[in-house]
Amino acid sequence: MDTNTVLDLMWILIAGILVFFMQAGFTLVETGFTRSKNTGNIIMKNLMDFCIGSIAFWAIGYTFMYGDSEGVFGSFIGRPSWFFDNPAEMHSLFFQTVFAATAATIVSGAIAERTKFTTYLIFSLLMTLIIYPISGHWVWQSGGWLAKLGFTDFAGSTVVHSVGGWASLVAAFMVGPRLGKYTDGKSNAIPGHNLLIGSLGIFILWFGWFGFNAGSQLAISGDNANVVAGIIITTNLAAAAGALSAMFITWIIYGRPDISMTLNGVLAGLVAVTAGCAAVSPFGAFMIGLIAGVVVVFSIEFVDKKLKIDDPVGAVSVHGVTGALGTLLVGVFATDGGLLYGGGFHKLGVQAIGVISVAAWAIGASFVVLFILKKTIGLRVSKEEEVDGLDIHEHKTNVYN
Amino acid sequence: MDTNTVLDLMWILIAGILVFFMQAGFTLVETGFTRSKNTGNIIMKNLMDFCIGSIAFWAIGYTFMYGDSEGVFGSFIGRPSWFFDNPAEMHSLFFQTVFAATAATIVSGAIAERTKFTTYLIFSLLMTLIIYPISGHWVWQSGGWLAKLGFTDFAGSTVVHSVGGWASLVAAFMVGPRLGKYTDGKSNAIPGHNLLIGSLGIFILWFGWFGFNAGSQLAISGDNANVVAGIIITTNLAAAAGALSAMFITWIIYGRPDISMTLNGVLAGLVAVTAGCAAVSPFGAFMIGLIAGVVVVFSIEFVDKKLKIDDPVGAVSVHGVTGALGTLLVGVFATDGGLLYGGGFHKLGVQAIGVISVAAWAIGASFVVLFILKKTIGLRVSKEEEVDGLDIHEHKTNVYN
Amino acid sequence: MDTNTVLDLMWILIAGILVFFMQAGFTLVETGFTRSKNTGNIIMKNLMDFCIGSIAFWAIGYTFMYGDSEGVFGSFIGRPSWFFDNPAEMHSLFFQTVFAATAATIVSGAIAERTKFTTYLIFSLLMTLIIYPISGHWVWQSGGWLAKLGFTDFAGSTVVHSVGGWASLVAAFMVGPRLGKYTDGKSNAIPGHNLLIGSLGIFILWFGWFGFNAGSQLAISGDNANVVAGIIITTNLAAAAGALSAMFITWIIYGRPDISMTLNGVLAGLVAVTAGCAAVSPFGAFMIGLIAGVVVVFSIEFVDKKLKIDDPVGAVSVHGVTGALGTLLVGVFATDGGLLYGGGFHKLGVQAIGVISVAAWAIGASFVVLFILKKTIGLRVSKEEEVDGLDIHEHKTNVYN
Amino acid sequence: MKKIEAIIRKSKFDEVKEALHQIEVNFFSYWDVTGVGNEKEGHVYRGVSYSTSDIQRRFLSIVVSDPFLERTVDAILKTAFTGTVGDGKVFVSNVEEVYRIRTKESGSDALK
Amino acid sequence: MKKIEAIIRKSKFDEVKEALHQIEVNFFSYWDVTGVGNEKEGHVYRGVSYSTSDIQRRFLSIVVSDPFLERTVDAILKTAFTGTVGDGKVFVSNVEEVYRIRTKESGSDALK
Amino acid sequence: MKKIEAIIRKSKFDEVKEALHQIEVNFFSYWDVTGVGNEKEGHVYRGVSYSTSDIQRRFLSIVVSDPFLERTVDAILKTAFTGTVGDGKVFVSNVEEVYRIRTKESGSDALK
Ligand SMILES: Nc1ncnc2c1ncn2[C@@H]1O[C@H](COP(=O)(O)OP(=O)(O)O)[C@@H](O)[C@H]1O
Ligand SMILES: Nc1ncnc2c1ncn2[C@@H]1O[C@H](COP(=O)(O)OP(=O)(O)O)[C@@H](O)[C@H]1O
Ligand SMILES: Nc1ncnc2c1ncn2[C@@H]1O[C@H](COP(=O)(O)OP(=O)(O)O)[C@@H](O)[C@H]1O
Repeated sequence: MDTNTVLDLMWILIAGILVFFMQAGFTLVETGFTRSKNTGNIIMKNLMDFCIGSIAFWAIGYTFMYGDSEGVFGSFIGRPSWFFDNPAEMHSLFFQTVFAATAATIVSGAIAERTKFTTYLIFSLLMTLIIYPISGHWVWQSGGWLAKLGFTDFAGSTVVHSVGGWASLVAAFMVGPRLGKYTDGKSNAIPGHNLLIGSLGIFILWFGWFGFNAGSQLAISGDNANVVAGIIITTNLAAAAGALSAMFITWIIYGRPDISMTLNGVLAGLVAVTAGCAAVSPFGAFMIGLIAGVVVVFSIEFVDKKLKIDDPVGAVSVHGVTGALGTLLVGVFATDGGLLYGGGFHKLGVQAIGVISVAAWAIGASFVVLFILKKTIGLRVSKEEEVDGLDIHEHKTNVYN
Repeated sequence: MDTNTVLDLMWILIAGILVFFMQAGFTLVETGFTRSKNTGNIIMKNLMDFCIGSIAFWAIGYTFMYGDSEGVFGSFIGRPSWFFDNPAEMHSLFFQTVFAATAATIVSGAIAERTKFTTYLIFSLLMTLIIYPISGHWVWQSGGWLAKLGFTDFAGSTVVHSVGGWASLVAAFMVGPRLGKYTDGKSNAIPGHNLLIGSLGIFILWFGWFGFNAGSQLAISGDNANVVAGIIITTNLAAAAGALSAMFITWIIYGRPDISMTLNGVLAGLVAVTAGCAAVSPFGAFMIGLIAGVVVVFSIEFVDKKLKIDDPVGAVSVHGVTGALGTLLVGVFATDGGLLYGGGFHKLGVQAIGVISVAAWAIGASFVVLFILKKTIGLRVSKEEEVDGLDIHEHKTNVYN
Repeated sequence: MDTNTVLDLMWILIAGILVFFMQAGFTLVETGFTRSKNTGNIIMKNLMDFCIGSIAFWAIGYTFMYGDSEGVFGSFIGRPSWFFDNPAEMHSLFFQTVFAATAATIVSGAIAERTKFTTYLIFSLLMTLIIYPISGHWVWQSGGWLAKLGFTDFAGSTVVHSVGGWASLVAAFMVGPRLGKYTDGKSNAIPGHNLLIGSLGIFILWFGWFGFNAGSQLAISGDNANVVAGIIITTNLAAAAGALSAMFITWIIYGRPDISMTLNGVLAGLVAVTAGCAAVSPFGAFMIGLIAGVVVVFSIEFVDKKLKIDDPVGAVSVHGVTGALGTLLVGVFATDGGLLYGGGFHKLGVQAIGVISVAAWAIGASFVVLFILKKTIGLRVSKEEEVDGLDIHEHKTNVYN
Repeated sequence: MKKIEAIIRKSKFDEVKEALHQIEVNFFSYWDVTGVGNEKEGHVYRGVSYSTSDIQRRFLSIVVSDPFLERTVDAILKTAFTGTVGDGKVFVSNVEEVYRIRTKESGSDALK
Repeated sequence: MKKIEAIIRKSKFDEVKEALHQIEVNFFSYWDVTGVGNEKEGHVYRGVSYSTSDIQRRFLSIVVSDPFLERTVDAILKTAFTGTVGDGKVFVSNVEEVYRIRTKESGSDALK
Repeated sequence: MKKIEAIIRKSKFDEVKEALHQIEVNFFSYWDVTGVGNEKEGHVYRGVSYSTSDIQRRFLSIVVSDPFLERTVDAILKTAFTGTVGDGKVFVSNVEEVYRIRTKESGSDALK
C-alpha cells in the first residue's frame, strides 16, 4: 500500500476511534440530564445500542448503505451482503459503524426515563439495520438519488443527526411525556441529577466531533491535509459560537446564563456545522454556530411548551432542528455556490429537498416501527416502574449506593 | 528516518497514548465498583502503580523484558541495563511501559478495600520490575522460549491480562475477603457506590483498547495498514459481542439484564480477543466475544461462590480467565492454523503450554512476593480501618464532601 | 503537499485535539477541588473561557502573537490582522488556540467560588486577546526579543503556564480569600467536594499533555519522530516523578500520603518538564519531576499560609512556580548547554531573564486589567451569593439534584 | 402543638405533598431515609441475588397546631396508601414550643 | 431534658455553630433536609422558569438538659436570623431519657 | 409508645441492626447525619492539618411499644459500644399515636 493510502487510512481509524468515544459523551449527557433513579437504564441503553449497532451494521447494515447501487432500487438502497469482511475496507466499516451508532443513540435521550428496555433495543437494532442505512445510501453512496442531485451533507448533519433527531421526535411523541412533566397543560421542569457529568459528556462529544467532521474527509494525504485542518477550525468555531449565543440568549430571556442550555448550544453549533464544515469559511462557521445557538434555545422551548413533547435532553432540537438548519445553511454560507457567495438559490433548494426527504423517511419509518412495537410489546413501562425508577425494576440495581 | 518508519513510530506513540488513558478507565471501574469510603485509596493505588511502574520499567524492567536473549538464561530473561535511554527506541519504551502498568494495575481491583497501601506499592513495584517483564520476555522477545515455540499472544491476553489476573487470584486469596463478604459460608453482595463512574471507566477502557490491540502491530506502513484496520474491527466486535452475551445470559439466569455484569462482558470480550485480534476474522472475533461474555459471568460466580475468593471488580475472571480463554481460542479461530480452519490441534497445544506456563510463573512469583510481604509488613489493614474506610485512616481525607 | 508536510500537519492536529481535551481536565480538577454549590459556575467559566478564547484568538489574538515582527515594535508584538483565514495555516491556528485557552483557564481555578461571572469573562477575553499573545510573541515568534536572546521554552512552561500562574496570583490576591478561609490569621481547610472527579481530571490532563509537549515539536517527519518519542518519555517520567516525590514528601511531613497534593504533584511534574521536554534526557526529566513535586508542596503551603492568598486549586504554585522552576531547570539539565552538562551559567542566565520578564508582564498586565475591572463592575460576588453558592444566584440552578 | 412524622414511599411523595397543600399545610421538612420493615426488595449484584429490607423512603416532619392534627394525618393516610406491604407509618408526638426565627413569634402563631 | 430541633438556612450554619460553642453546647447532630415553607426560590431549567418552595435547609437536633434550654434557643434565634422569609423554625419537645453509649450514663449526666 | 433515637458510629451499624433483629425489632428507619461532640477526627487537606468534631454518624429512629423499650435500648447500648470517645447517644421520648398507612391500624397494633 502506498504511503498516501496509509496516511488516509490511519487518519480514518484515528478519527473513528474519536467518534467511538462520543458514545461515552452521549451516555454522560443523557444520564446527567435525567434523574438518578434511571441512570442504570440509560447506561445500558447507550452501551447496548452501540453493541447491537456494531454487530447489526457489520452483519448487513453496512451493505444496505454502501452496497452497490444496482438496477431500479439502486438509488434507494445498496445491495446487501452478509457479514462484511473485505480486508481492504475494514477501516471504512469501522468509521461507518461508529456513525451509525451515533444516529441510533440520539433517540435514547429523547425517550429516557419511561421507555421499555426491550422495546428500545429492538428499535435501536432497526435504526442501525435499516432506517439509518437507507437514507444514508441516498446521500453518501455516490449512486444514491440525493447524491446524484448534488445534495451536500459533508459529515452528516442530516444523514446522522437529523435522522436521529426526527426519529427522536416521533419516539418522544409516541411514548408520551414522563409522569408529572405536564400538569394542567403546563410544562414542569424535571431537573437532571448531575450537570457536571453532563458537561463532561459535552466536552467528550466536542473532542470526538473533531474525528466526526475531520475524519469525514476520508483522507488526509496531499492537499486533503489543509482541508482537514480547515474542518477542525470550522468545527471548533461553530461549537464556540453556539455556546456563546445560547448563553447570551438565555441571559437575555431568563435573566441568567443558563448552564444546560449553554451546553446544548455547544452541541447545536457542532451539529449545525457538520454538514458544511468543509464548505464554509471560518467566518461562515462562526455565523452558523451563532445562529444554531439561538435557534436551539427557542426550539427546545417550542418543543417543550408548544408541542408539549417531552424530550429530556433536547435531542429533537439539538440533532433534528439544528441538523436540518445546518444543512440548509450550507446553501447560504458555502463559499462555492452559497447564497451569500453569489451562488443563488439553487444550492439552497437542493439542500431543502434533501432535508425534507430524509426527514420524511426518518419520521415515516420510525413511526411504522414504533407503531408496531406499541401494538405488540408496548413502548412504555408501567406507572409504578416509572415512579420508582427503571433501575430497580428493569435491572434490580441501584447505580448509586 | 524514512516515511514508513515515521508512520510506524507515530502510530505506536498514538496507540501508547490511548493505552495510557486506560489507567483512568481502570481507576473509574475500580472506584465505581467499590464503596465510597475507600475511593481515595483506590485513586492513589491506581495513580501510584502507574507512576512507580513508569519509573521502574524505565529504570530496568524494560531491559529485563526486551534486553538481549544471551547465553543460558537468554530464553528466560533479557540482559538488563539501567535507565534505558536509547533515543531510537523511546517510542518502544513508552508503548511497553503503558502495557506493564496495565498488568500491574489489574491487581489493585482484586484486593481493593482491605489492603495496606505500602504493601500494595511494593507489590506493584515488583510486578513491573520483575514478574511482568520475565514472562513477557518469554513471549514477546524473539529469543524467549515461548516465542521460539510458536506461541501466539498478539497483544497480550496472556502476557498482560492473564499475568495480572493470576496475580490477582493469588493476592485476593492471600489478603482474604472483605469483612462481611461471607457470612455463614454465604456470599453477600457489597454493591459498588457509583456504577455510572464505573461505566465511564468501561468506555474509556474500550477507547484505549483500540490503541492496545491495534498498536501492538507495531507498524502501520504498507500492508500493515489493513491489518491494523482489521484489528480495530475484531476488537470492536468482540467487545460488543461480549456485552451482548453477558447481558442475555444474566437476563436468563437472574431474570434481569444485569448492569455490572454487562460492563464486565465488554471487558471480557476485549481481553479475550486481545491474543488473536490480528489472527482471527471478524466472525471469529464475534464468536470469541460471545463465548467470553458467557464465560465471564459464570467465572465471576464461581470465584465468588465456590472458591469464595473476594474479588470486588472481577479481575480474576475478566483478566485471568478470559485472558487464558482468549489465548486458547486463537488455536481454534486463527484463520491460519486454527482448529476450525483445518489447522488441527497443534496450535491449540502450543497455546495451552503458553497459557499454563505463564500462569504458573505469575501465580508462583506473586505467591512468593506476597508471602514475604505478609510475614514482614503484613497485607491487610486493621479491622477498624477497614470498617471505617481506608480513606480516613490511610489518607486522613474524605473524597466526597 | 508532500508526505512529510502531511505527516507534520496531521501530528499537529492530533496533538491539538488532545490539548483541547485538557479543557475537560481543567474543569474536572477545578470542580472537584471546590464545593458543590459552585460547580455550575465553574463549568460555565471553563467552558466559556475556551469558547471566548477560541473566537478571540482567531479574531485577532493569533496575529498579535504570530504576526510579522516588523519595525520598532516587532520584537514585542506581532502585526495584527482580523479573522485569520489563511487556509494553509489552519492547523497552526488550531494548535495555538488550544494553547491560548489553556493559559486563560488556569486563572479560573485560582479565583473560584467568589468571582463575578461577567468579570471573569472579560478578564478571560483579555487574556487570550492581549496578555498571552504578547509575551507569547516574545518567545515563540522568531522575531520576538526573548527568542532572539536564545531563551528556551519548548512547549510553554513559561509562555503558557507561568503566564497563567502569575495572572492567577494577581487575581487571587485582588479578589481576596473565600469567606471563612482565614480566621484569626489562621488558614482553614475548605475541602473539595469530589476528589474522584478531580483525579479523573488529572488523568485527562496527563493524557492531553502528551499532545501539549510532543505536539510542540510541530513536526514528526524524518528525524523529528525520535525527538517526539523522546518528549513523550520525558513528559511521562516527569509526571510520574512529580507524583512520587509529592506523595513521599507529604507522607513525611503530614504522616500520610496526601491525595490532593499527590494529584498536584503530577501537574507539577508536567508543568516543569514542559519547557525542557525536548532538551533534557529521560534522567533529567525524572529529576525535574522529582524537584517539582517537592517544590509544589511547599509552594502551596507558602502561598496558603504565609502569603495568605487563597488559591483553591493551587494554580499559582502548580503553574506559576513550577512553570518558572521548570524553565530555569532547562539551564541546569539541558543536555546541550545545561549547567550539569558543562554549559556553564550562560543558559541559566538567559532562562532567568525570560522567566522574570514574562512574569513581570503577566503580573503587570493582569493587575491593570483587574484594577480597572475592580473599579468598574467589581471583582467579587456579594457575601450572600458566596455563602449560598454561585450556582443558585448566578445561574438559578443546582448542578446536583 | 403536635409533630407528625411520616415515613412514606418516595413514589408517593408528590401526591402527599399535593394533599397537604390542599388542606393548607404548607410548611414541612423532608429528607430521605432508609427504612427497615416488612417489605423486601429484590436486588441482583454481580451474580448475588439478595433481597433487602433496606429500602429508600422519604421522611416528612410536620409540626402543626392541634386543630390541624387530624386532617393532616388523614390526608397522609389517604394519599400515601397503595395497599401493599411497605406503605409506611405515621407517628404523632407532642411539641412543647415552637419559634419562628424570622419574627420570634412562638406557639401556634409561629405555625401560621 | 429537652430536644431542640432547629431548621435553618444552610448559609447560617457556621454562625449558629459558633454561637452554640460559645454557650458551651458542644453536642449536637445535623443533616440536610428539604424545607417547604413560605420562601420561594427562583429556578430556570431548560427554558422552564419555576419557583419552588422546596429549599435546601439544615436540620439541627440538640438534646439539652433543662437549664440549658433557654440559652440554646436564644442563641439559635439570634444567629440564624436574617429577617427575610425563610429563616426557619425552632421546635422544643420533651425527652424522657438519655443514655451515653460509651459510659452507660443516663439522664443529664449523659449530656455533660 | 416510645421513640428511641440512637446516634451511633457508622461502623457499628451492622452489629446494631443484627442485635435489633435478634430481639425482633424489625422496624426502623435510619439516615446519615453529621455529629458534633467530644470526639475529634484528624484530617489533612492540601497542607492544612485540622481536626474536626464534625464526624459522620448514623441516626436510627425506632418507635416501639412500651414493653419493647428496655430491651431495645439495652441492645443498642451493648452493640454500639466501643469504649472510646464518640460512641454516641440514645434518646427516648414519648409518642402519642402511631398509624400504619397500609392498614390504617393505630396504636401498638401498628407496630406489630
Ligand atoms: N417502628 C418503626 N420505627 C421507625 N420506622 C418505622 C417503624 N416501622 C416502620 N417504619 C418505617 O416504615 C417503613 C415501611 O414499613 P413496612 O413494615 O415495610 O410496611 P408496612 O408498614 O406496610 O407493614 C419502613 O421501611 C420503615 O422506614
Ligand atoms: N411546621 C413545620 N414543620 C416542619 N418544618 C417547618 C415547619 N414550618 C417551617 N418549617 C421549615 O422551616 C423552613 C422555613 O420556613 P418558611 O415558612 O419558609 O419561612 P419563615 O419561617 O421565615 O416564615 C421551611 O423551609 C421548612 O423547612
Ligand atoms: N446532646 C446531643 N444532641 C444531639 N446529638 C448528640 C448529643 N450529644 C451527642 N450527640 C451525638 O453523638 C455523637 C457522639 O458523641 P460524642 O460526644 O462525640 O461522644 P461520647 O458520647 O462518647 O462522649 C456526636 O457526634 C453527636 O452526633
